[in-house]
Amino acid sequence: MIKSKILEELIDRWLTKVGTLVAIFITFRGHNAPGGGFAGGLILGAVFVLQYLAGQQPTIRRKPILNPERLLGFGLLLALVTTAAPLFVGGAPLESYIWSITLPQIGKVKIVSSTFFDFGVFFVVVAVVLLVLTFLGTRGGAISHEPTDGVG
Amino acid sequence: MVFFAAVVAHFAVAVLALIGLRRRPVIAACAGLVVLAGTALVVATQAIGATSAPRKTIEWLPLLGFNFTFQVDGFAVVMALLVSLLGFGVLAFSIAYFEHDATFTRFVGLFMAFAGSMTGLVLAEDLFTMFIFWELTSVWSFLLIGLHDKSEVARRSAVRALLTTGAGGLCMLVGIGLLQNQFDTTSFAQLRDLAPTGTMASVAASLLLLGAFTKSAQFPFHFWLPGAMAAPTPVSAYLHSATMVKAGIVLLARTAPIFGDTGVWRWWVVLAGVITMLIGGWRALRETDAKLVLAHSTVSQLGLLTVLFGIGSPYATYAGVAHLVAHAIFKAGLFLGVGVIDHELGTRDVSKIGAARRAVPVSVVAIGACLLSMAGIIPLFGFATKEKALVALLDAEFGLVGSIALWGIVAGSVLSVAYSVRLLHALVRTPNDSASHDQHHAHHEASVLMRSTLAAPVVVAAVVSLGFGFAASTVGSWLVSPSSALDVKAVSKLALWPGINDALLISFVVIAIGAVIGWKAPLESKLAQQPRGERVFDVVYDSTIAGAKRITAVIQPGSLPIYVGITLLLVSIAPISAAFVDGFGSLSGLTSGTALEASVSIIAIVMAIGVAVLQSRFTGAMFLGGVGYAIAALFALRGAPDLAVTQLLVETLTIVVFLLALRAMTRITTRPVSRFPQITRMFIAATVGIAIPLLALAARDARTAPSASQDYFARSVDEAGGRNVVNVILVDFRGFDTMGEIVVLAIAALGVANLVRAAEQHRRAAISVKEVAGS
Amino acid sequence: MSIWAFALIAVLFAVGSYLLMERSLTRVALGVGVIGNGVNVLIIASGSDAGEAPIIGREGVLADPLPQALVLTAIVIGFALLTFLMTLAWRNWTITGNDEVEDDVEDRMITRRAEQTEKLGDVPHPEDVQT
Amino acid sequence: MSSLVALPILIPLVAAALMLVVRNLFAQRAISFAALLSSLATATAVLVDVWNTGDIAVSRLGGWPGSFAITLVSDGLSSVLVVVALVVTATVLLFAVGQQTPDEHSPYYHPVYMALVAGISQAFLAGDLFNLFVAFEVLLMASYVLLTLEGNREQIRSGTTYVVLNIIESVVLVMAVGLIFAATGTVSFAELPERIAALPDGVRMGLHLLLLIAFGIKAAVFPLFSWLPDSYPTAPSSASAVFAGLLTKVGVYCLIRVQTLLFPGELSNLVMVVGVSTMAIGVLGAISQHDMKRILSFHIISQIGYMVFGLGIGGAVAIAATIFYLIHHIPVKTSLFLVEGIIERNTGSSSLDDVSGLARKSPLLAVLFLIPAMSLAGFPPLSGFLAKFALVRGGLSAEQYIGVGVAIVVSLLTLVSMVKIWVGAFWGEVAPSSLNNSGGVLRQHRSMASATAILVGFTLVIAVAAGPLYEFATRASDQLLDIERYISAVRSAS
Repeated sequence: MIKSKILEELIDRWLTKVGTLVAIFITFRGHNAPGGGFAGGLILGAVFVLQYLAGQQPTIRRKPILNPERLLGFGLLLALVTTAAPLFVGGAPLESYIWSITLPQIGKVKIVSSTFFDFGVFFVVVAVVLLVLTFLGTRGGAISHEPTDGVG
Repeated sequence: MVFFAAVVAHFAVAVLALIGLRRRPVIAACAGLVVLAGTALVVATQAIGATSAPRKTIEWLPLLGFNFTFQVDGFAVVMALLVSLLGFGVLAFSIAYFEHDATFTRFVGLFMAFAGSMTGLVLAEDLFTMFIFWELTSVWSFLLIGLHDKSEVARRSAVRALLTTGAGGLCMLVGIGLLQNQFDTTSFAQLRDLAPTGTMASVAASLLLLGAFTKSAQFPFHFWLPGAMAAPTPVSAYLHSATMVKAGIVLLARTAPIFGDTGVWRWWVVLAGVITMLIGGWRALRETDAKLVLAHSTVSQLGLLTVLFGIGSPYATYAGVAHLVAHAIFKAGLFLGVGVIDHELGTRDVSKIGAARRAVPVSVVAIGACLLSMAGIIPLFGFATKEKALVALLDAEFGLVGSIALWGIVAGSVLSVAYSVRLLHALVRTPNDSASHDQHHAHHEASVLMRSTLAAPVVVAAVVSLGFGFAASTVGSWLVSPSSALDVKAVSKLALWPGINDALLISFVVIAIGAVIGWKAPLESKLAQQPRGERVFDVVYDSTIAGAKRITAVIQPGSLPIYVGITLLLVSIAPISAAFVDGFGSLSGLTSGTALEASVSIIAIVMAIGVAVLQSRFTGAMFLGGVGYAIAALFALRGAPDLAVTQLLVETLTIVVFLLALRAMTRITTRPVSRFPQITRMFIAATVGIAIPLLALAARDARTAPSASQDYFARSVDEAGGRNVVNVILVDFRGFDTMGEIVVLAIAALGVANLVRAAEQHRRAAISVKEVAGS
Repeated sequence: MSIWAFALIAVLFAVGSYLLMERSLTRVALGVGVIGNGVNVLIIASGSDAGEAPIIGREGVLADPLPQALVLTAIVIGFALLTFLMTLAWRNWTITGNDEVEDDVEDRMITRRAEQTEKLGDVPHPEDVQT
Repeated sequence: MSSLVALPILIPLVAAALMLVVRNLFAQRAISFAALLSSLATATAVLVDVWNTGDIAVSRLGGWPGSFAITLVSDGLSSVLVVVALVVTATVLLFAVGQQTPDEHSPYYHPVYMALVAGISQAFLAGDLFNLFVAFEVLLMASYVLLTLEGNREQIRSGTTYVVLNIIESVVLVMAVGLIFAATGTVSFAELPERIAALPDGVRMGLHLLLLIAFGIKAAVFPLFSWLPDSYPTAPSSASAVFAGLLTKVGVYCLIRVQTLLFPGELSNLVMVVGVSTMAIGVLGAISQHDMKRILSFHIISQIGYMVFGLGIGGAVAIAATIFYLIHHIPVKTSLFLVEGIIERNTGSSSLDDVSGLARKSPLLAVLFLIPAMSLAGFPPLSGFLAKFALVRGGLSAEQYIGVGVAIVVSLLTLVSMVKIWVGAFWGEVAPSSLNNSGGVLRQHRSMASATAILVGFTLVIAVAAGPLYEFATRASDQLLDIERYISAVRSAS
């Protein structure tokens, strides 16, 4: 693993922050330009991979990410709720709604309901990367070949 | 409908016995007695004074013509009465017989289920309805033969019986299907009116006959019946002599008027019947177990009935009905009688049963009467019926078949007199060693009540045999309605003394010869081998299993690479066959492509070959990543930036996954040897590699319709609010795909987590085992 | 479809198939990766002509977005499969010490049994029937 | 009604997501049951509506008109299969909870199981080829995890076989979908029939064969079945019961769609030959085995052969018979595996060498086995008999005598192997290994037993209600053959 202090600092200070911002940006702009929840999630995932390779726990702003299984559930729920919500107002599943909101100073902003869906995707992808790193990486790495396979 | 209710009542008692009254089988048995007596009463009262035969259809699956149709005509009444009255007697007998036997619960339940099925069978006015009850009786018979399932013999005999009758049932099913297909009905009456002829009808008739022959143990399926004697005596007496084995006869009786004149029919029934009669008679003469003597005699008598019902002349049918009744009565009496002796002496060996004279004198006298009826000795009922059979066959004009039938029956009758007399001889003779009697007697210290319960049904059977003999003409008039239900012309009468005629003379000769043979026949003679039919069955069974194993061994080698190879080969066949149909794939659709595309593709190709050629797993993973990156570039070149980005990121993650997994798997150095020859694998790989892109090219060239993307372009901005159409498709137009995709991703991650957890748990378990072992 | 795409598809499918018939699970996983890439290229190459990115407002002929969307889904699913497969290989290693696929035990047994005919055994004569 | 169509997919998925957040075992069980029962309620509502009106219910995802976006289509066949699938999965869940090992062993059991259910429902409802592929992936991925739930040596070995072969299936399927898009420009079921019919013969046949191979692997037809008997027997019995009952049937369902909607009546001789050889080879495998789970696994293959045979015959009568067969077979097979699960739980073995005398020990268990076993062997008046006879009649009226002959022989051999299990496991001396708990076998596992009893009862209901059910199958089969109706239903639905 990478043991250099400088590198660690570099990853910690810059890569994480920049990466997170880029990921969110990519996710947001997806509807109109290349990008979207997938790409965004994968970029943040790549940041965590780098952190992992640097021998750190995946974190944002030095705080451990909440339990990746919960994050996974949350992402799925977000996507599903966006999918199912229109049913409650008599629409079809996944039907999208476009709201135009005028914000002070920024002006007219178009919000498409399917953006929430994209965010769900984003969280799922991030959670999956975290799960793989935690389990196959950290926990799996601690297990070696069992010579006594009578138990298995 | 009251009959249907009666059938249902049987099953209700069966369920009650098996589930509700498991601890009190005697109460269940009493309930069964009530139901059986009630059914007999209902049938009898309905029959008396009935001018027409009540008929009832219960719809089940009308679209396929599956309905329950019952008709209570004369024949059905006789059969139903036999079923319920004999059932009553046998069940009463069994209460004492099973006194100390834990299987009595099961017996009562299965017995009642059987009686219900049999009642349904005889009341059926429709092939399909009959078939349902037919198969049910097979199942109950299987379970009853195996009642004492700890005995290996019982288990095997049960299996033989079920598979044989099951096979016949399936043939019958096809026959029914053929008839239904052609004539759109399975009702006996309607089929009779349609008078089917032609090849289809012959095939259908033959298939039905196969069903009847297996069920009624006709040659060459006669072997299962003696084996079925592994069942307790009440089962043998009821199912395998008086009722179930008559099912085939009932089918013959019902279908002979339909198919009697289709060419093959008569030959089939006469040959099978005569051969069965002779084989059964011969074996009955040689067996040393009294119960098996009876079993083989049953086979032989069933042969006689097959000929009588199958040949299709009115008199023969009448004689058949009469003999069927006679046989049911004396054979049930005989089986129960042997059961009494067995219960008393603990043996059924014909050389020892003479001791029964002192132990159970009343029963022995009754058995003797039944034996005389079986031998056809005046004045018992068996005489009158067998006499009628001879007369009927002497009168019939069927040419060669008729003569075979007649002389076959004469020969068979000699044998049946002989084996009856042999048993009689065994009973009156003083046995060599009477020691066994006292020994067993101690074990069977049955109460007087129980003893008389055991003896009563036997005595009743004997008395009825005798009484019906003296009242032959009255009984004969009762039988007119049943036989004319089968064939309107089958009106005749019975007499105790028919006057001197050809038939009587033949009878005297038959009795004289038979008596001499029977008296002289050795009682100890032992048949060394297992019956040939059983052996044939076992050989067929064993070799089927062995053959199946051989085939399975080839087809299911258990090796994953082989399965993969077969699958891939098949995949390549799809495009190849397409090329054969359309002429070989034209490469004219290929363009040269840009230089950039070419170089990226070549990099990808080289990397891919590297993955295959390089042996190190680690390097392989790196090269796979290289392939992925090159393809990402290719996507970017083709106007797919989203794809390129995703591919790039996913490929990176893939490498990480490979690294994580391979990092742990350090010590693998050996290169596993495939069971596939290298050359085969290369051949399959090359075939797939060439075939697939050819199909892709052909598919590409076949496109004429516009892409569905037109709609996406048209609606993306205004209605979905996005300009990046790919993304809009992913989150909106086809968002449901994405939904599924993230679920797949999530589940895969859970799968990874689960496997790692499993590994941790196993490791912990292994460690604790070690600690325990260490301490 | 260009000749390069054609050749690439052919090689990816051939190499992928070759690797899939291996006994080593890691190699099988590599095969899955290669053949998965082959399928993706196949769909893009046969499903649409090359063009500009399908973003409304761009100049020129836009590529068909639908195959791209399909392949995007396929890529992610492929990743999920590979990840699971590699974990399976790893778990296999923790048990057996290698990543080979073993043959099915029961099938081998049937193969062995097929060589010696299995008899029901001598069936006793029904004389010794107990009632 | 169309708003309800998607719910049997969405409700289980929401439940799965919730259960990743809520990790309490009892809460998970409650959520699972609630999700399955509410899905069942909605699916039943759709079924009743489809039954009464004879219409095809269409749900358009995203609310887009026409057929360019994804649609979920619930016609007669789909709606009834979704209901049957939910009944079976709900009862098996009851069994699994009673068995306790799976969900206590892994916190992921419930979410993954829900995903499996969603995938199955989606596969039955998909009105779009690519969406069908995605549904397949969902159910396959879930099945990979369930199959290797305990992660022991046996499961890993057999799981590998299963995973690799099914990945190949996925590759073939997605390739076929891609090529079909290349040739036609669409993946919607409503657009495909017309465009496929216009393709040149060779391309059409190539694409058809690819789809048949992909779904043939899933349905486990000859010669693509080998993965099945090597993998199902080692799965946890609650998982293998669902796999045995449902997953292969998803493959059969897809084959039905391919043969009736996409490539109507094409290559039917091939399909028929495949069906006949599948039933024969499957049953030969079954009678060679000594292990109950393996016998039952080979029987899945054999029974699939019957359905594929019926499909190959084609025409309204045979397809109605196939549908009926499909419906009947799902609960029958599942309940047999559940009985086997109870036996294994009690005796620790599924080998006929180790187990015997169970009928004496637990008569009720014997009944629970005997009913589905005899149904499988085609004994009247059970549902299996009706299904088999309907197929035989279809074969006879199409004059496919060889096929019918094989079907009959196979039926007898099915009886042979069922009897083998019965004689081996239920008759004979009570084996010492099964003596370890002296109480009643079923009393200790009430919910396992009641789950099994519910399914056996369900098979009896199918037999009793065969009249209306067969009528429904006939109507569903007419619907399948009326392609125009399907197309216009999807295109014009609001």
